[in-house]
Amino acid sequence: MENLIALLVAAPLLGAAVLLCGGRRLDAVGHWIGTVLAFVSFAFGVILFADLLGKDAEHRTLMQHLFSWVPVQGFQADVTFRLDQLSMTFVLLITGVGSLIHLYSVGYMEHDERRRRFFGYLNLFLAAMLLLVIADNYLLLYVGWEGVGLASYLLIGFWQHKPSAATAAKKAFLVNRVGDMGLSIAIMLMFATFGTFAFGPVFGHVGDTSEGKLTAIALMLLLAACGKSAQVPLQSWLGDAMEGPTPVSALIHAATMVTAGVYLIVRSGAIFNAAPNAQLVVTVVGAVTLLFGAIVGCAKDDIKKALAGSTMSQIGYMVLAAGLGPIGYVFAIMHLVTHGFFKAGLFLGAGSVMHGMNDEVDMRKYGGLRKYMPVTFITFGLGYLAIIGFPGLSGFFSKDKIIEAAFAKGGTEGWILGACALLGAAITAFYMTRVMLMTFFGEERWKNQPTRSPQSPSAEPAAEHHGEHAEPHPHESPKVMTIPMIVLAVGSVFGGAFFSIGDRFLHWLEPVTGHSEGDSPVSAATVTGATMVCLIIGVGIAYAMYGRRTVPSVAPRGSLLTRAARRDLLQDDFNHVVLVRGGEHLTRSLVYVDHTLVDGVVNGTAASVGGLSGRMRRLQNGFARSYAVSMFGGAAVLVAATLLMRAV
Amino acid sequence: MSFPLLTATAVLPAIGAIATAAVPAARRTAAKWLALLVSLATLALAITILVRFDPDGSRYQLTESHSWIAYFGVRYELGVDGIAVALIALTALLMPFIILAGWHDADPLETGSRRWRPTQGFFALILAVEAMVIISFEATDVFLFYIFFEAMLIPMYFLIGGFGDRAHEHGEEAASTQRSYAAVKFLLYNLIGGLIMLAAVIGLYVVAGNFSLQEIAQARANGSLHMATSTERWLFLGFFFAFAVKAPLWPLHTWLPNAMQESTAPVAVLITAVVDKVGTFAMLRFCLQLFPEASKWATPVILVLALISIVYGALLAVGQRDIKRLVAYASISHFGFIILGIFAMTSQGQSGATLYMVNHGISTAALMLVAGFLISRRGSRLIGDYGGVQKVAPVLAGTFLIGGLATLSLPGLAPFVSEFLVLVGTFTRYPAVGIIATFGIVLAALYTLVLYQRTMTGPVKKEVSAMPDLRVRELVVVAPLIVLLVFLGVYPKPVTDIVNPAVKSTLSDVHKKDPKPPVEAAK
Amino acid sequence: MTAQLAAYSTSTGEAFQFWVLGTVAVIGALATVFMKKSVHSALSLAGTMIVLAVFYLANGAYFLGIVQVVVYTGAIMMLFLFVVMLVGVTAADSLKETIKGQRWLALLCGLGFGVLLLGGIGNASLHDFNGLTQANGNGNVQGLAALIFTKYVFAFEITGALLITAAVGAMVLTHRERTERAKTQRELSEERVRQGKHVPPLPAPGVYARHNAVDIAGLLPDGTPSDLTVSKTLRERGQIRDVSTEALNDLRALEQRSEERLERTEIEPATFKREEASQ
Amino acid sequence: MNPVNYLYLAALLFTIGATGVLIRRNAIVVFMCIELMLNACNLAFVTFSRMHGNLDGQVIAFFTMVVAAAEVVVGLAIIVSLFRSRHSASVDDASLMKL
Repeated sequence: MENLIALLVAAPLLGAAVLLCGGRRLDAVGHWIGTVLAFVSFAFGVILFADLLGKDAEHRTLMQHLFSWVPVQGFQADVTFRLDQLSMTFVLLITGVGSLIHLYSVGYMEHDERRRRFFGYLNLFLAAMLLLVIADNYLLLYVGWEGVGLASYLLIGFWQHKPSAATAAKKAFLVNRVGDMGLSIAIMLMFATFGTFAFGPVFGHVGDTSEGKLTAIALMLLLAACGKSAQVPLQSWLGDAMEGPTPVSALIHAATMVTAGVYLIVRSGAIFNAAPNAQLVVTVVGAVTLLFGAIVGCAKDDIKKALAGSTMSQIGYMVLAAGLGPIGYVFAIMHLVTHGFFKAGLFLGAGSVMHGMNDEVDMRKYGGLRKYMPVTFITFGLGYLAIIGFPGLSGFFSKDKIIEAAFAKGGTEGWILGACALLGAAITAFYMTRVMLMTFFGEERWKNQPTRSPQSPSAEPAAEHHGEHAEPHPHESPKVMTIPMIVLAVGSVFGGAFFSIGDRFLHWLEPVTGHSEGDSPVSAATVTGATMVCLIIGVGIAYAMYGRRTVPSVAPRGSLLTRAARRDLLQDDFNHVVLVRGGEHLTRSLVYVDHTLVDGVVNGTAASVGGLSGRMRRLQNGFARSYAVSMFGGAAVLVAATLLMRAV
Repeated sequence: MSFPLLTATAVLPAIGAIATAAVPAARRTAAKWLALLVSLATLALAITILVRFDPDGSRYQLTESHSWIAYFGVRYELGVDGIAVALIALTALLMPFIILAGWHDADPLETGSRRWRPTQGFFALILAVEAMVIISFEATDVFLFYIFFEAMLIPMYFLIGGFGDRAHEHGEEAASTQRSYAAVKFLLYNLIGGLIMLAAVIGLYVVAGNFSLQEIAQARANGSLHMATSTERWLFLGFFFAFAVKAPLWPLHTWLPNAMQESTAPVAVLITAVVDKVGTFAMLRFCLQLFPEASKWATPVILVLALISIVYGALLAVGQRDIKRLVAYASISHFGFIILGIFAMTSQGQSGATLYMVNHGISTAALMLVAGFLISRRGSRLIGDYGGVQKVAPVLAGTFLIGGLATLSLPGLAPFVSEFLVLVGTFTRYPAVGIIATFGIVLAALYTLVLYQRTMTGPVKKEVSAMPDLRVRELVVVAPLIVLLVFLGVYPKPVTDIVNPAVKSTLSDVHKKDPKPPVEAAK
Repeated sequence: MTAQLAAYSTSTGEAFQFWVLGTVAVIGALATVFMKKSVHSALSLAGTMIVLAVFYLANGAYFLGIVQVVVYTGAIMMLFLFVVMLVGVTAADSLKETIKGQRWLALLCGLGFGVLLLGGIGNASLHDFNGLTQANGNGNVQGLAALIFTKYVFAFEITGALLITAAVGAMVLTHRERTERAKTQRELSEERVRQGKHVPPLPAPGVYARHNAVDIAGLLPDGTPSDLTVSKTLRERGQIRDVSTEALNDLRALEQRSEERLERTEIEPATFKREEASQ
Repeated sequence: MNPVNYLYLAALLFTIGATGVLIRRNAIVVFMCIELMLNACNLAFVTFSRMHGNLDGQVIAFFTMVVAAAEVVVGLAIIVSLFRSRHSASVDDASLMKL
């Protein structure tokens, strides 16, 4: 049974290889190959899941040792897979959602002549992501970690002819690289401390080392997590990442990859538990990002960017939970899974809307679409209810638990964190309602005006086939696209309930992550109540602003905060001024230095030698007689020398 | 006396060079094929060495020893340890690709220019370089090594100065002047280094009385040959300077960008992937074995210089406008990593460094050769002249991207393993140095991706709109390299197994042990 | 009998001869160097060589002495003179130095070298003179021949080859192949007509009965000489003798005498001077 | 009188010749000075042969003469052709060795 684990990765990897090396002859069937292989991988996942369920809770860990990867004296890195409950959860999420989105893409990318390559990249992503979650040591995890980074780079920049896309891709990869630096330093620290970086031994010996070292390791891991999961201060890439095709945004930048950071923290729970300071930092990062993302989400008119903001903030919730230690690990993962469902659903819905609206992304040019694309409307609506935590839907359960846990941290920070979480819930409700209203309700602002507003030029080749500047005629998307949306909607409706009724999810994960009930100063009921209140407030405000009044199709100037939020709270400007400009100046001056100083010294000596010889050249005046004189003088000197020799 | 395998491996390309040069001018193609066949035969011999070499056997194997200049005690002594075997294999492996990639680089120019490119000469010189490089990897006699270490410069000089890119933005005249400047610069730098080394070699002879690496090393080890501290340090500096110029180490690096920029892509690969390796290899074999104490004494300075090389090279690479210069500065950064690994004096560091030499050879070859194909299509080396190539020539762009990813050492590709080993090896002994060096990987991503974005993505420039995709010959060159990159990235064990014992004995020469982790968690 | 004496010390006769002729030789050498005209240099060199020939004889090298006279003074020096003639006898080159400091350097080196050389000979131990008595026993020439054709035969052959080569080389260097056909008289005359100057043939030189040498310019009606009448080579070397004045002076002298005869009034004597001749 | 004086004379002549070579510009005169030097050598040779009482010195002197003859022939030929090409026999005019 263990041997199946490798096949989880192998299937999509094979797909990637075949599709990317296959050449044009596979264009016709490429997308189906990719999709089938994704489903195959999912099937393996299910089989393994069944196998795990067969075992009793303590022995639900499958190990597979493939081969010794990098053996150098003390440094032993093996290719070993570990499949326990935590990995299993992710495997199912990744392969499940992944397969659905493959299916969706078949329709969405229909008109793209490079569809084959798109599926190749998607498969590559699946393989890397699976490798990430089933790796048994940090170095192998690092491979998957960078692998998903590469895949997301390729997919964000899939429409490379758009400079914006290429830039966004580069930005994403670079910011991630900064995070990866953290990961690699963490691995080095582990090796220097433990002499190994395999999960088992490291976690086993956490007790034997100083807290300082552990804190350092933990912070480095956190840096990595921030990079991958778009947490403050490394969040700036996620918004731009929406340049990629919508399925990519759904799969990579909502459901799976961006949650890798959470996985890393939860997986390294043993280390974090032993480093409380680091945990505090984690929670702070989570809380800040939670609010940050939410605020950004409120200001964006680009539907995908708004959703991106919400993703950021939802992951903030997870990180916050993960930072709470054993109290929160399980809920972090749970929220991660449910979020995977509804956020993927929302993105697919958004994609479907764009598909029907000539790839218009500006919500101010939507409106009243509910009667034109009913399926999309319903699925999107369910996702919406789920994310704002409408009672009974999945978001309600998972988010509520996290807020409880936040309060349960105890002490002042418990209160602060809890407050942040509540506030976040309110804002979430606000901006999601805003999205919902602006898209599906109100009067139809897209009537009698050409879409494709110049400031958001989305050159998705899909668009080039229906006329560019024609007035859009919204239509429902094909079955191949709607079915995945429906499935995900179902998941987002019942997932939460299914998990938390009887604490199924808790019992499932506990053996890996451990769990402890913190003593919450406020009862669960109060928390739930508070959440409901926030929810209502948020929805109410949103309705007042966007449901009652008509939405202007050109964005009003807005308050200072709004304008800042539209610019991602000036994060990018900061980066631009400090990093980019500074870097450019630095490199330019260095180039100058290299040319003048380092090289100049050498050339200077060369020049001086040249000058000297030039002066020497004057002696060669070309007159045979003066040469003769020197010759004669030389002869005289020789005679003198010989005589002296004789004399001595 | 068994079959002198090592001699054969070095002599075969030498004979090949002469034969190629002797091919009549009209039969150009014949010369090319001859050169290719010779390089393949050499590869076969190198593989035989690889097979015959027993990692767990004695340190130096397949040794040959004949008296040469008895008066000076100079002997013709050959022998290979794991490190040398790996590098010989690399050299022999790259040669066929270099020759194949340079297939048309030396054809006589039909249009305009009066400069006649002697094709035979081009390939003969390449083979000559191969012969000399291989023998300097094999030589265990300091004098013998020195001779070929220096002789290498002559064919390289003609390769750099004689053959440049077909087209040049400032026209043929400017091109030739810049070429000769680069060639002379290359020659001067390395000659000066070599002269200083010669002084050190003579000094060594005065102190030790013979040139045999093994004898001297043994004598040093068992204390029968005692050197005054100052003497040892001076000799070490003499040797190290030459190797640092060749490597090249900051601030002795400025010859490399010019040389790589002006020479054709295959020659550039020859410089950075093959010839420069002799420098780093020699640090490992001669500096550490002959002068262990001095090496330890000099370590701090060298580490700092290596760090500067890493960051500085990367930053300059970001600032370049010329594709080849960019690659050159990237190589400088990578050589910084190699030297860092060597002088970290840990088994991870040195195994990593050796592995790095091999991987860097392959990855740079892949990137540079593809860049060469690109340049030969557009006739310009300036990054700004490209754009949107990805849409026109996807395969070319893809291979270029893979080469770039290898250069930024993406996990799963070969360079990652070596780079990480070097970093870990450095970190365990000098944490601060390790962390600073880690910034190199971010910068690497920066310059690689900027290069890719500016050349390959974005709207299609009209100059490149008619650009043909990779031809079969070019694909034959690139594909194997990429396969190799992936394979060594996933399964580097074969190489490490060969290298590890050699590294272990080198470390024992300098009396260094890996630092023990405080917590013994490794089973 | 000279041979006997030549053995150890030298006769007073030889001493006397040495001091006299030695002085001559040195003077000749100096003259060779410092004479303005190369002809004079050549002649003084010849003198020195003859002196040396005598010294050879005195030193018992009879064969060499003769050879010296015959070959050097006879052949080589003649060769020199011949070339000097070719280049121009009267062409005197100034001894003014053009290269800065050359002369002083030269004199310094020469002085130093000479002093060193003399000093070297001075403190070399050269006392035992075993003369050429038995060496020249059966004739100096035979002795030389014996050596040349046995011991030095190889060198001898080589020098033979050298001589031949030299001869050929000289020919190669000096002989000039005519590249284009020489112009016939007709063509020349046509050319003259076409150019329109000197249409008639050039006037002949030496129009006087008294001097009809080629280097005397014919006189124009006004008594001034015309260089055209002298051949080109001489003109280039500036070797034109001008007799116009003396002709006029003669005329005047004639008139004067006739005046005296006829007791006419004094006429001023012949004091015609031509303003500086055209050269 | 001691025959060594011949050697002194030879030395003197040689020096004079050498100096002449250096200070004269006229190629022919330079040549003559060289001949003078050769003759000085010959005198020395002859004297030496008298000293050592064998004829080898004279043989050498004889060879010297032959070589001198050859040299003069070629040299004069050169001078003549030089004079033809650039109507002067001055060695300074042929100063083409300057860069």
